Amino acid sequence: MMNMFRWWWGILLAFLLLAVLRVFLPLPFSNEVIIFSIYTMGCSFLLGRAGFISFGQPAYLATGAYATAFYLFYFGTNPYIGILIGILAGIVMSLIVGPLFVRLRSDYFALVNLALAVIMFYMLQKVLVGITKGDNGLWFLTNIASTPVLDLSRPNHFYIFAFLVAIAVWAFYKYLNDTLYGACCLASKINEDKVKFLGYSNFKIRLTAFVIANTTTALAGSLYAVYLGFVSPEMTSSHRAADPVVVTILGGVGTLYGPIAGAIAYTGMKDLISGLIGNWELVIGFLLVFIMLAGEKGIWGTLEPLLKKLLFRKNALKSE
Amino acid sequence: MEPGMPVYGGLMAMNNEEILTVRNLNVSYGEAKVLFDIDLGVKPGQVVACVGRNGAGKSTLLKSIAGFLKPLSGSITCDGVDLIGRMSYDIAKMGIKYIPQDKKVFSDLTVRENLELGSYATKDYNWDQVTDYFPKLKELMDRKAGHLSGGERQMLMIGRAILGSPKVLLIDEPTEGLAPSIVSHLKTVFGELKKKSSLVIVEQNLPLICAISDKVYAIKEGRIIKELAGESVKANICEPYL
Amino acid sequence: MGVIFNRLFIEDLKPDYLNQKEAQMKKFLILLSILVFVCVFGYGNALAANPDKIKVGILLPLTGTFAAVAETQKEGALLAVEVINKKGGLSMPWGKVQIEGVVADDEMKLDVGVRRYRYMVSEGVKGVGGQTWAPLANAINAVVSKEPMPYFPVCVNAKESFLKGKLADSTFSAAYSPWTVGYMAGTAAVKTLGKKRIFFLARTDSWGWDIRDGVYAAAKEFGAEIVGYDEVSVGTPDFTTVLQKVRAAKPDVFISAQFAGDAIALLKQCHQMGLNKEMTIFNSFITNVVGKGLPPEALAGVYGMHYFYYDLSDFPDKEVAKSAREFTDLYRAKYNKPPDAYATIAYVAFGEMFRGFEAAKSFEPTKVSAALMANKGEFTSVKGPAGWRQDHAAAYKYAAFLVQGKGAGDRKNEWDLFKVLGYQGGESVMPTLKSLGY
Amino acid sequence: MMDTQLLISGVIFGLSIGSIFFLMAIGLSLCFGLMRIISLDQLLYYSIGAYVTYSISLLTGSMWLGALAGMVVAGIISFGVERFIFLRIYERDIAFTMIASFGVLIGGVGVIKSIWGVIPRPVPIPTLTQISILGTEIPVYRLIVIAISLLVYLGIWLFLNRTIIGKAIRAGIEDVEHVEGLGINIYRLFTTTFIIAGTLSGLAGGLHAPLIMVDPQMGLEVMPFVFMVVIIGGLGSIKGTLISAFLVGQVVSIGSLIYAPLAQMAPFAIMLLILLVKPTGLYGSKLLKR
Amino acid sequence: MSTVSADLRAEIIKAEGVTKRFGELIAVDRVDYLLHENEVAGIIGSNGAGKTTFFNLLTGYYLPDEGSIQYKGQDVTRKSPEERVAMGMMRTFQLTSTFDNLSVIDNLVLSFFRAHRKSSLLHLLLNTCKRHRKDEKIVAILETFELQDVAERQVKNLSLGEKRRLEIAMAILAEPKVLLLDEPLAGLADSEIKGVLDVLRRHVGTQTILIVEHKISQVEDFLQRLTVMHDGRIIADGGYEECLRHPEVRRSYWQIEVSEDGTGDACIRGAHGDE
Repeated sequence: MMNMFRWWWGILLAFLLLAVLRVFLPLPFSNEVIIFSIYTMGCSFLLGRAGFISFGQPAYLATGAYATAFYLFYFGTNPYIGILIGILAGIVMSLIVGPLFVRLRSDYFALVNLALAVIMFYMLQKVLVGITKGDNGLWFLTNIASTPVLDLSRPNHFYIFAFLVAIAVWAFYKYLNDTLYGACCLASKINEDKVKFLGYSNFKIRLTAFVIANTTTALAGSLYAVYLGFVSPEMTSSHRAADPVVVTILGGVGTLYGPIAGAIAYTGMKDLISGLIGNWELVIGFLLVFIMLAGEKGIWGTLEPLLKKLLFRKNALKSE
Repeated sequence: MEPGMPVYGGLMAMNNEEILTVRNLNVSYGEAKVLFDIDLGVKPGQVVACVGRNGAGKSTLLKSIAGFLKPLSGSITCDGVDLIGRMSYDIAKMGIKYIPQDKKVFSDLTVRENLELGSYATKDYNWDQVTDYFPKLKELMDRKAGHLSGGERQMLMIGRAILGSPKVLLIDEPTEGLAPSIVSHLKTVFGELKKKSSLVIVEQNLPLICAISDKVYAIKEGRIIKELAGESVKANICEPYL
Repeated sequence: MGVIFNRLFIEDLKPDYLNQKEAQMKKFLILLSILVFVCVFGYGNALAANPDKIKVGILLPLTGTFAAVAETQKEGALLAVEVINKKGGLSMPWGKVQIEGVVADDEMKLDVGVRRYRYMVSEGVKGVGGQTWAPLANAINAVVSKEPMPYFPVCVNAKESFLKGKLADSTFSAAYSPWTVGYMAGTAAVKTLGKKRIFFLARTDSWGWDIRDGVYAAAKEFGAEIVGYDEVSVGTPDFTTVLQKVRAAKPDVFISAQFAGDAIALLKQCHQMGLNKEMTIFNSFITNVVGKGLPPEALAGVYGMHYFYYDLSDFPDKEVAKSAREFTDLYRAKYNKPPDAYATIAYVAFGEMFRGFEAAKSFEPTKVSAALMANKGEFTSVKGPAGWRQDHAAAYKYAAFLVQGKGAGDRKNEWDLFKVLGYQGGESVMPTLKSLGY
Repeated sequence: MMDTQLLISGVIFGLSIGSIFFLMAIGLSLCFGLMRIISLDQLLYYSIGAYVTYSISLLTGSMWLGALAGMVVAGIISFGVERFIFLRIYERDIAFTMIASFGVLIGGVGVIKSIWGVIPRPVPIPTLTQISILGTEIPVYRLIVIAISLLVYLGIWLFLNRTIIGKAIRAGIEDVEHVEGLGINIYRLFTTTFIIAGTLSGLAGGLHAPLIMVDPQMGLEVMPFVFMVVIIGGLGSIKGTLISAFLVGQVVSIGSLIYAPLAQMAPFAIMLLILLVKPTGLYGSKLLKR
Repeated sequence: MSTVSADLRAEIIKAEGVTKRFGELIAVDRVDYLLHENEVAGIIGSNGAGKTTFFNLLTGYYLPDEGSIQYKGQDVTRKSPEERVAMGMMRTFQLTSTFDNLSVIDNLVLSFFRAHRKSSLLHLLLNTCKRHRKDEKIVAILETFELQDVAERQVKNLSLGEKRRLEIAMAILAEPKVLLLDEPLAGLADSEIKGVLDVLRRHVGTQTILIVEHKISQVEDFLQRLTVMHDGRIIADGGYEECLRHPEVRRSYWQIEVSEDGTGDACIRGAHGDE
């Protein structure tokens, strides 16, 4: 009980920030940040815990998004079922490709995933054009039925839902990091041999990490699909392949708050700069370089000690 | 620089026979400290051996001298020149060559090309010294180094390091995994080499060490626990420190 | 705050914390309720009902493949805003209302586009126009049909989106569907130019397929044969292999459905391969951006349909020639160059949006929609009479002009790119309302 | 279904596309092999090469002069980037250098946009002559591109096998610490390699410019293909890069003769297959941890 | 168990004709080896004698080119390390091999959990590390190896000796049937060596222990059996004194001692550590 209780404090603080953001920032931004954080959490887990860097996350995003989209476009109207189907599709997809991919390491893993994303792109755009309608995409916003309590077809209700989902995902990863499995992942990341000789299977550990992370990504895809009411192959284009990795590293690899910090920073920078001056690429590009030059801890990694210092000192003063 | 520096320089001048001097060297990997206050001196023409168990920090010491690791504190000087903060290629160019224990030659290059690279930095193309020591390399000149046996690789590693007549050779476990005949060959070569350069050898083969070394440092858990010189360099005396 | 932070980062509890369990539970509940309160009721913006200044959104892919075209659209839209503001603003019952154009970049990405659109909505814009890439226009149209907003896509929307029930009540497409483009191109090629063997190169999306259907319909109607077909995706840099196939098929006319940068690349490569000498090249929907981007020799002799070519001085309908010149002068004064096709679409679209506001005497989407559709939806555009059809597509008397590219020798100035040979238009080039389900 | 004429021209076009890919991929491959960085900014030097070619050929009327200038400018810029950015972060994890290079790439695209604008620019083709090979008309320019890339291959081969710096680079691809231990300034090697890579990418851009439209996004368009070439060939292997570049070129070309959209997917499917069968690519050696 | 006889304990590991080649080098050459249940055995040999390679073959790190390895009468030649661990073999590494990015206690928890709890993924996912950190066995082993002060620290911040102790602790904690230790004493201070040996001694009689060591002099009273390897072959096998006096051992292993004939035990003692 006490454990659970303490947990909620952590979650609460992180997401209280987002809730506050909601008041000061426009809703679309908050929505985007939340979905993007979920998207990045998967990538961050994969990179920080299991040591896999993947440039093919959009493939799994699209898996979730399209599964949801197919359901909502062709079969049903209930967005919740759609999201469930998206999650299932994510699991199935990662179980299919996972056993092949997790044997590869490092850069090769990154690139086969990129290849998968590109193949996915062309599958959706060309090969399966009969059901995906190619570049036109599937639009089904008007198909989404209003549901009681939280009506996902309304952005402000969707925000609450996405918010709760994000809390759940975050808590899940927090829990996962504390489990033996989380420890196994870290162990397998740096010392495969020892893991083997302790009797654990590297393959299983990695496959599970792959499935968990990519299912999270698929969940983010489903949320995108429901939120936008629309999917198109563009979401898997190779131009966007680096996005989650960039955000992960920007936020701070392997930290739980990193994805949120990264998503806020990246989306914020893009929207802000894009609004102020047209040429956002220039600023973002050089900002990225600067951040990489400044340190490898990312935003949260840099912020955390500062915050700690600040808050602890205050705390100390108060108690004196 | 601190005011005491010239005095130290004076000290150096007094000790000018010492070609390589390590003082109070502390090295760490991450937060784990590996070497503690290492003092070590090598005089020209001396063979200095470092003995100790696996993980005692012997290789770390050599790597620190060669500039591959940045020490926490301490000084390393060669001929009065401070080595700390220099890039490792600079140190190698100054005549302190490090021969790692992995026996990795450039396998895609021929033996000749491997030697060329050894000559490149020092502009010393006199390969006779190499082939004098290791006549076998002469026949293997155009062979891809990847196809060499372990012993031949070690010969090549040493051969390409002695080009440019280095002042100090830092040799890490030269005989590890080599056949006895090659070990005895290397023993002779080291004996020859010490006429030109000083040698710092990290080795576990006590008979070899005892046969060639002038001084032995026993290292344990990152500290020098014993310094033996001259007559006392005997297997039975060294053994407890291994 | 510090306490909470302690709890976050310090794994082990201090014993005194344990004693405060209940107090913290209370705090927790308070925080949670604040959270829920914030989430549920934080949304909503109170804005004045009768403002004296409004914002309209201009949402275009200023980065990406279509950036060059989007730039011209932006200019057209801003010109339309400026024209109204110069007159003092919109004439609303409560007085003049100035307009501010809010420009944003949709990056040709769905999520980004929808997000930026929603930003605009939360900023309180009264109408939105934009998009160069049809799928994104569809996405925004879907949002509009949920949350009404006068929306004027300034791109060529997919034919499918005009099907009954797809387009939102408050969405008005100032351009027609690609089917019309294809039908006009096919008619011009077969009927006007008399070509009988057609090779068609589509793009792998609704734009390409709709144009294909239009061309095929025209070919069937006027008796031409399709001797070859292929498709490439948007952003293809190298068409040479496809052009090999075109050459091998030996058609009379090669009609392509490429747009903007793709069209430039295609026409340039056609020229390099010498296809211009072997057949007639017909780019179904051409713009000045394409003409300007090409070396003169590659443009020479290339046919195309042009939504609005600025130089209509030789055009038989003097009325249109006059309004075109006025518009061109206006545009030149601001941007020092003549208006391009898509700039004109944007200008027309935003002009209609403002006309809608004034006619409806309100910014209510439904009222604006009704006002625009009143009087059979007829309106006058810079390129002649036009009307909103039931499917919210604009039908023009002069839907597009048949133009032929000029070589270097024929050009009088740098913008003298095309020669106007004729036009297509009227109700007949549009898909029938019946076929769209009306 | 395909006649010989079509096939021949398809092969030639495939080779010329492959040549461009090859020129860009060498740089990526060498940079990866030696410095263990994934240098996405090569794609920027490609765009810069193309844009400079455009400007200079507009100014002087000679595309060849333009391509030369493009090479030089790309080389200089790559030198600057290496000096000010990569030199500081070589030791970092591969992901960081990659993100940094990604930053350079999109930042550079921003700069290009502010200098040259977003409108695609045409570069005139230097020669429109066509010659007949087995009854098929082949543009001479394409043949020249192929010839140049083969010459570059020869040059690079000679450089790597006959010059001492080249040998040092080859040695460094195997183990950079040992090279350093021999007293060779590896950072100078890194700089040299980076400039070579940048220059060749610039050349690729210059040569490609007349065949396509020069637009700010052009680097991003070819990115997946170049990557694929490097991966299929095996990181760090020049020969593998050449072969895989031509292979990919052929797949793109022949694929698009069959059905145009196939051109873009088929190579990726092949890459996936090759990687799953042989994870190190055709000629790659085992990835060594630095 | 056909080989069980009155005075011979049951075989637990049996290697027959095991050969491993690395290119031209024959690292292990047709080695036959028997390990009995609850026996404490040691392997010594000079650098490059093949003892570590042989050790790696036994534990499944390498697969032998020829020959077979049996565990409790079951052929495990091709079995993966995980399977061997599941059957009760546990090894340590010559160079300390711990998980540097985990805390000391989590390293132990990982080892403990695999051996004493179910190891399926589901169980890994359902159990937090924290829940097992206070397990009495872990607490006990922390005390035994004097690691309790650093229990919460990241392993990368430990000293080498501590890491080494941790690794042995991890192996012992798993309570395997066969404990295979590759140079467990390297890098430990004398007092630490004594401590480790004391711990190991407690397991004598209940566990099979195989130690590959340089420093035989420190484990001499501890080993029940000694095997000497040279050039990939076993040249002597038997009791401690018996082995050291074996002529083959004297000739090829303590080369220098043979030449200085008559210096006797002192010299042999002196050379114990010599590989």
